[in-house]
Amino acid sequence: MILPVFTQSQKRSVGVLVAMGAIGSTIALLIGELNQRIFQVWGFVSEFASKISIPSFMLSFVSMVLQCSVLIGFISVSVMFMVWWERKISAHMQSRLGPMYTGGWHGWAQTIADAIKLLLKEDIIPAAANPWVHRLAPVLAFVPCFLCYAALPFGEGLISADLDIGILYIFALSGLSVLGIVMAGWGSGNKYSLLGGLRAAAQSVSYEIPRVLSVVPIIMFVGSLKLTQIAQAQTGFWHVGGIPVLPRWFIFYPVIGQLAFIIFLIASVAETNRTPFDIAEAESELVAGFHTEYSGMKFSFFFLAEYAYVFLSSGMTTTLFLGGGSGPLFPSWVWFLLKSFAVVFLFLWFRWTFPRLRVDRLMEFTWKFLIPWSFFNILAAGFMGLM
Amino acid sequence: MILYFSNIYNVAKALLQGMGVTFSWLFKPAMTVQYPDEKLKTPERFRGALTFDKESCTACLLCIKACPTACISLEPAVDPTTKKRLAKVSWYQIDFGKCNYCRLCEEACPTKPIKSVRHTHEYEWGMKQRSDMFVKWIREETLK
Amino acid sequence: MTTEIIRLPGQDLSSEEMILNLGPQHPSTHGVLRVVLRMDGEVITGSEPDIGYLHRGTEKLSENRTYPQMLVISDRWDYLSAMSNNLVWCLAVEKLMQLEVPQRGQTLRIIMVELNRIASHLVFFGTYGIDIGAYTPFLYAFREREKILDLFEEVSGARLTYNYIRIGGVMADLPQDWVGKCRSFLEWIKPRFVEYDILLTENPIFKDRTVGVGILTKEKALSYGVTGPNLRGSGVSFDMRKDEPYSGYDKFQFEVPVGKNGDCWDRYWVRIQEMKESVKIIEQALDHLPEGECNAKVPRLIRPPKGEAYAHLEAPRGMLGIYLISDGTEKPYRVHVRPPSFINLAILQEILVGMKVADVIAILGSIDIVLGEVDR
Amino acid sequence: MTSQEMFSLLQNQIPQVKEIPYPQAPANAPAHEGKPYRDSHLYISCPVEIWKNCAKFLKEDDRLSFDFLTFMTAIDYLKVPAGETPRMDVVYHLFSFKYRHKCVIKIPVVRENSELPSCANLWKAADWQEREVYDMFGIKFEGHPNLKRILMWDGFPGWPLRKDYVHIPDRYDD
Repeated sequence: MILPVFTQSQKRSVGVLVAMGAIGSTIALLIGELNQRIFQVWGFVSEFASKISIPSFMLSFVSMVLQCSVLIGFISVSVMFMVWWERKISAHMQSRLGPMYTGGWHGWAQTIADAIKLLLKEDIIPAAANPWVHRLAPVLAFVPCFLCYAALPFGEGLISADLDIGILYIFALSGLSVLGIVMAGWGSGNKYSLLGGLRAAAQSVSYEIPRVLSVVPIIMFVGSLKLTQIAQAQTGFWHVGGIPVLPRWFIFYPVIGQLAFIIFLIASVAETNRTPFDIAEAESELVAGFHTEYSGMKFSFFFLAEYAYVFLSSGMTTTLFLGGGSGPLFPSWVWFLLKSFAVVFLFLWFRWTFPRLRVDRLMEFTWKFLIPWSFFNILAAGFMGLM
Repeated sequence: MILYFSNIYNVAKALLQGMGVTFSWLFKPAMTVQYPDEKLKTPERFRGALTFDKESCTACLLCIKACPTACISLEPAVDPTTKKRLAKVSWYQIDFGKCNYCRLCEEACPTKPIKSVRHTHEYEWGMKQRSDMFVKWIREETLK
Repeated sequence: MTTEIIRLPGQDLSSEEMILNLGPQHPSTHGVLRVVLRMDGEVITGSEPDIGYLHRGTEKLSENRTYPQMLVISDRWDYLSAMSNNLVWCLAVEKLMQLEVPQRGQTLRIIMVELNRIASHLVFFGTYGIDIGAYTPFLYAFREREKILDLFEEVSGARLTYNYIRIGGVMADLPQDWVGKCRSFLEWIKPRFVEYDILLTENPIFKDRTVGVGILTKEKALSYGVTGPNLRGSGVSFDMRKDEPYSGYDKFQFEVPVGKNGDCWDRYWVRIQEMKESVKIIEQALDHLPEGECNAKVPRLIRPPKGEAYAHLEAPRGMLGIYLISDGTEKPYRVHVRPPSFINLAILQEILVGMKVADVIAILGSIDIVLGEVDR
Repeated sequence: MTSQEMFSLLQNQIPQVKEIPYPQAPANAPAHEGKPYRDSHLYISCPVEIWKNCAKFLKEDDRLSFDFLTFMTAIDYLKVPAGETPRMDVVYHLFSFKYRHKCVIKIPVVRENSELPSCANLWKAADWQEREVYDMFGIKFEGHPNLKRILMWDGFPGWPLRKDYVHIPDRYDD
C-alpha cells in the first residue's frame, strides 16, 4: 500500500477545488430555483413589451430563439467541460496528469484551444467521397441530439417543451442520429468508414430496443410518458416504520428498479458508441471508424454529438431513475447537474476500464441477454402492479 | 440455471474489480514529470551529446576506427615548416545525423585522464536542418 | 459460449469480396506491417502479410563492420529487447573465439536480459490491451517499464539501445546501490501483476475476445517454426533457457509456463506468467551475485579464428539466433539472424482465414511482433 | 543418436551425401588466427539433385524425424581457393523435437541461375525463409507456392547479399 504523498501543487489543487465548491454552492443557494428567476425576468420583459405594443407572436418568437441559444450554449459549454474532465479523469486513472498548461490551473482552457484549432483546420473532402452526403452527415448526426434537449427537464420547470410524450420523443429522435453515422460511413468513400458505419447501424438499432423496453416499467408505474411527471413521481422518501430511509427514486425500487437501471445504462453506453461498445469507431481496428475521413469543423460536430449524447443519456438516467432534480438544500437544477455529471463519470469510468466487445458478441449480448431480461422486468412490473 | 446466474455474478464481480483498480489509481499521485518545469537528473553514465576537447586530442584516429557509422572525421595538424604530422588535431567533425550515441569512440579514446571525445549529459538537442548536424571543432592555431 | 461463423449454402448469398489494406499506417499493426485482407463482409477469406518497410539490411551492414561495432547495430533489431540481441551476438562471437565469461559477468547478463524480458512483455501487455480496446493497461505497463528503463539508463547510459553486454562480458560493473534499486523495483512490480490479472487476464470482455480465437495447433506451430511464448501457448514446453542453457541459466530455478489450447488468451497468459518467472530469476541472481571480475580478457582487436558458429537464446519473442561465419579477419564474412518475429509472423497468412476484422487485431497482437526484427 | 550413427543412416539411404570435416587451421596460419571453431553437430554436404529426397528422408524417417527447421539461409563464396569455382551454399539448420538432435545441411549451388527444390511443403517455415533467400541471393526454389521478393520491393535491381552486389546510388542517397 502506497500512502499518497501530496506535493505543494496537489495541495493547492485540493484547496482550489474546495474553494470552488464553496463559492459554487453559495451562488447556487443565492440564485435559488432558476425557473422562478426566469419567470420573474420574463414577466418583466413581457410587461415591457406590452407597454410598447410589440405583438405577442414576436414575443414568443424571441422566447424560442432565446431558448435555442441557451440550449446550444449549454451543450457547447458542457461538452467542453466534459472533454476536459474526461481527459483529467482518464489521466489521473492512468497515473498521469493530463493537460496542465493551457489556461493556467490544470489546463482548464485546453478544450477551448482545441475547439479553436478544429475551427481553423482545413476542411478536406476526399476525392472518393460523395461530397453532399459527406457534408450532410455531421449535421444529421448532431441535429437530432440537439432536438432531444428540448424535452429534457433540467430541474423543476426548466424544460423548453414539456411534451406529453417526452420519453417517446427523445427515443425517437436519438434513434435518428444513426442516419448521420451511416451517411458518414458510406459517403466517405473509405472502407474503414464503411465498416464503421455498418457496425454503427446494426448496433444502434439493436440497442434501441432494450433501452426503450427497460423504461417501460417506469411508465407503467407512473402512468405517463411525460418526463416532468416522472421526475415529480420520484420526490419524497421511502418510509420504513415512519422513518425516511431512502429517497423515492426509481432506482431504489426492489429488483425491478436496479435491473431497469442497469439495462438502461448499458444500452445508453452502447447508444453513445463509447467503450466498451465503441465498435463503430474502434480505433485499433477501424482506425477511426465512420469519421476516419473527417477533419476540422465536421469532425468536431461528430465529437460534439457524441458528448452531447453522453450528457443527454445521463440526464435521461437522472430524470428516469435518480429522481430528476429532487434533493435537499440546493435548488433542483443543481441537483440535476450533480446527478447527471455523476452518471457521466460512470460513463468515463467504464470507458477507461474495459476492453472493447466484438461485433457479433455485442449483438448476442443485446438480443440474448438484455432484451429477454427487459421483458422479464416488464413482466415483473406488471405483477407488482397487480399486487 | 445455477450456472447461468453464477456466470452473471462472476462477470459482474470481475468487471467491478476492474473498475476498482482504475478507481484506486485515481487519487494516487501521478508518475509523470512536468518536463520543461521539472527535470530528472541524468545518471552518471548517461550518453548525451558528444563533446570534443580540441586541445588534448592527439589525432590518433582510434575513434574513427571505432565508430560504427563513420560519423567522425578529422584532420591532423601539420607543422607548416617541416610538413610533418603533429600529435594535434587541425579540425574535428561529428555528424550528429549519423551518430548512434553508443560510446564506442569514448571508450577507444586514449587521452587521460579526461577523454578528448566524450558524452555529456546534454539531451535537449535539436537542429533545424541537416547541415546543422555537422558539428565542427577547429583549433585556432590552424586558423592563423 | 462460443460463436460460430454461420456459412449459408448457395451462391446467391455470397457478396462481392472486398480487399482491405491493413497498414502500413494503421494504429495496431505495431509498426509498418501491411496485411492485405480479402473479406466477405467482416469475415476474412484470405490474407497476405507484406513486410519489408523497415528493411535496413543489417546482414549486409555487418559484413562491413567489426565485431564490437555490430553490437550497436544489433540493438536495432528487436528494439524492445535490445539486451537479448546484444547477448546473442556476444554468445556467437564468444563461441568462435572460445572465450569463457567470468561468473559475475554471466550473472549480470542474466539480470539484464530478464529485466528486459519483463520490459518487453510489459509492452506486449500494454499494446495488447489497446488492441483489444482497453487503454488504461497500456499506461500502467509503460509506467512500470519506465522504471526498468531507468535502471537500464543507470547501468548502460541509454534507455533503448543499450550496447551494454559486450564481447567477453559487460560494459561496466553495476553502479553503486543499483542492486537496491532493482530490488525495490521488483517489490513494486509484484503487486502490479495482481492488478494486471484483474484488468485484463480475468476480465470477462477480454476473455471473450481472446479465448478460442486464433487457435494455433501444436503441429502447425512446429511446422511453421514458431518459437517462444507463441509455441509454449500451443502446449509445447520448449524454452532455450531450460533445454539448452546458456550463460549459466542452469543454475536458476524457474518454471516454463505452458498453455493448453494455443489461442490468443494462452499466448497472452504465457507472457504474463513469464514476467512472474523472470522476477524470480532476477531475485535469485541478485541473491547470489558472484564477486570478482565481470569481463574476460579480450584482445583489443577482435579477430576470431576461421569457422562458423550458431548461437541462439530465448529472446522475449522466441528463439533468436545468430549464424556467424568468420574468415579470420576483423569483420565477419557472413551473418544471418534467425529473427523469431519474422518466422512467427508467417503463421498469419494461415490462421487469419475465417476470422473477423476485430479478431485480426487480436491475433496480430497476440503473436507479438517487432517490425524492426521482422525486417532487420 | 550420435552424429556418426545419423550420418551412416543417411548415407545408407542416400549415398551421395558427404560429411563436412571439422575445419583445421592451415599449416602456416598466423598465431592470432587461433583454432578454428565449428559447432559440434553433424554437418552434411548434399548435392542439389538429390536434395529433395534427402530432405524428405530427414523429415519423415522415424529414427531422424527432423520436424523443426530452425532456419535456412545462404552464403556466397565469391572468392574461393584456386581450383574451385565460385559457389553459393544454401544452409539448412534442422532440429528434431523428438530426439533433440541437430543437423546442418549445406547444398552448394552455382552462382548464376541456380535452382533448388523447395521444401516449403515439408517445413512451412521454409516458405518465407526461401523467399528471403531468393530475395537476397537470387536462388530460385522450384515448387515454391509464392516465390517473390519479400523484404525488397518488386523490381529491385540485383541481389543485395551477394558479395559482388554494387549499390547504385538512387534518390534515397543523400
